[in-house]
Amino acid sequence: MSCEKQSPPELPGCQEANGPLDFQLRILSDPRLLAVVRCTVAEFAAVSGFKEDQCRSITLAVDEALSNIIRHAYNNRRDQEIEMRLHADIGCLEFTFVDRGEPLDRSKYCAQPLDAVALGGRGTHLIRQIMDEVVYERVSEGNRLRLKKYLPPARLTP
Amino acid sequence: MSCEKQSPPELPGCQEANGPLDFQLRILSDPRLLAVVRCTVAEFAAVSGFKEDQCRSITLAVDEALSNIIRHAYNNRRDQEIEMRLHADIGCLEFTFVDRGEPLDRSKYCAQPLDAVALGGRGTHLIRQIMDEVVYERVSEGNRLRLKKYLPPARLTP
Amino acid sequence: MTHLLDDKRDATPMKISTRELNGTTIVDVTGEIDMSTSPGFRTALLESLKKTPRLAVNLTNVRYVDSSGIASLVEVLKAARISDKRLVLFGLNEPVQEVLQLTRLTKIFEIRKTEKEALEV
Amino acid sequence: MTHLLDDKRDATPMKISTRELNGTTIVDVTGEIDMSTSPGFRTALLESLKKTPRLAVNLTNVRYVDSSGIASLVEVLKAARISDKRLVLFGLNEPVQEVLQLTRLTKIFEIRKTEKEALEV
Ligand SMILES: Nc1ncnc2c1ncn2[C@@H]1O[C@H](COP(=O)(O)OP(=O)(O)O)[C@@H](O)[C@H]1O
Ligand SMILES: Nc1ncnc2c1ncn2[C@@H]1O[C@H](COP(=O)(O)OP(=O)(O)O)[C@@H](O)[C@H]1O
Repeated sequence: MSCEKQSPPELPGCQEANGPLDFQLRILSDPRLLAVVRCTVAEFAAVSGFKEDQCRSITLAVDEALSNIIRHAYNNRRDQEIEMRLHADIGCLEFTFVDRGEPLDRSKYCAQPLDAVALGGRGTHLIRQIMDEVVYERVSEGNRLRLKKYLPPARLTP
Repeated sequence: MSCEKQSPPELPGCQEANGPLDFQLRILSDPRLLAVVRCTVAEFAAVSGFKEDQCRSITLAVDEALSNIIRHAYNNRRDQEIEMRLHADIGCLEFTFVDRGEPLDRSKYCAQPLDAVALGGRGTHLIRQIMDEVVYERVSEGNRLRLKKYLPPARLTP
Repeated sequence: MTHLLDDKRDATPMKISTRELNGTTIVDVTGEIDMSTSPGFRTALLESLKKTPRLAVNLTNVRYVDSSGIASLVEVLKAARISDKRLVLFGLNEPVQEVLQLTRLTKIFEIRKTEKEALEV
Repeated sequence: MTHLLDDKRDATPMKISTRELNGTTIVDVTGEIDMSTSPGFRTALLESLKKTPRLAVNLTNVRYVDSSGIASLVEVLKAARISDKRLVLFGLNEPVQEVLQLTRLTKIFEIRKTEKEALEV
């Protein structure tokens, strides 16, 4: 709780609550769930201290990442498993996605220039523009994507 | 997508999309995550066809159930694991919670009458009033709570 | 505004501030009242009540309240009755009204629509 | 309104309807445009475009659009150019504007604030 103190003396009741936050999801690659994940991510980012416009763009990046997994790693199959981890620590949000589908062809990542006439190729650009770190890895379980976003320094000190 | 057809001829593009929906969560018993779970549940219920006021009360019931697990099963410890499953099938939503804490003392479930002066005892009443089925079970992993809510029949046929 | 990952903020966004008007203390509450914020809500109301004969709680911007928030309100009502003070709630939107109805408490509290009505003696 | 678990509804809530005004077809879109709803969005716009010389897309009630929705709009713009028709977008709120900015498409589309402006020739 953040207490705005407009009237002296100070209002009591600002609960101490800190430490990392962790939220794990396991969903099927069903596009109908994207809207649910967006709500989860937007609120997780808000609870972690990000402002509304930042929550919005972070949510967009996560949605693009998930859509790409469904579309490209799983070729639009709706019954494949995706694991997600939302993690917040001092000043930083991290999202991890694990799938068991096709790996990323690195030559295609942000390969298409942002261009008025192209019909696709914008998802990876959006992810890269919004997030501070974007790491695609091949791990034993399959493909892992990690996205990191740092809280702007101005907001670290209230 | 639901296409409202205000102008003939019919607009195309109503995608076929059906079948059950499934969403699994694993969180720590940290009350800061309640707000995130509420967003997830509200949108999951909306995507499953429940109306706004129903989504709101379903979300309240889930929040009360989770709060009770944190407060009573885990005695307010914040570092214990809770698993949740959100499941939607034709006309029905089901929420399953698994914890490894203290089991429910059945003599306390809805034991306190709804009474103006009582300081507690309302959570289980709210859950029972809102949900159609409430089942507390002892399973090998610990305690399992299942909540079911049926979609009002009027909404099954558009 | 502080944020969650500092050490002075509880996760669910809730803000409380107080004002004085014609001998009534008005507490403006914003956000969601649940298990993580209701302890702060409760303490703020009880502290304000100590210093005023009339407490009006503005719930216009409260978009969620659960049974722990309701329990806090009941506790403040009890404290008000014991000390012969007055507690008024106003600006209840639908989610808040629904919870009060489900817990059968709509008639226990003095509830007003607007701040103006809440300030009438 | 149908619901998701029927067989004729796609999950993310999106609604589309069309109107005619002074020779312009106005498509009113409500909801979120993402991977699950953009195919319907795309088809509805392309079908409407076939039957009109001027298409105006009302995005006032679109609270979310991702790259698949943007791709649909680009496709409709291309189709309009090929057939020498006009496409106007109006009522863009912040989330929609932001995505167009991030994808550097704000100058490609004919964008108007209000419906009135969108209808001006
Ligand atoms: N998660 C992923 N798994 C496999 N391939 C991917 C993934 N994400 C992106 N790609 C590849 O990168 C390309 C560019 O992606 P993107 O910029 O999102 O545009 P689009 O999805 O419209 O093609 C995709 O066409 C695909 O080949
Ligand atoms: N998940 C649970 N695990 C263990 N005990 C529980 C659980 N949920 C409820 N209880 C018991 O039921 C009682 C009534 O719960 P409730 O009606 O929510 O009121 P309150 O939480 O205010 O006591 C609790 O005091 C507790 O003893």
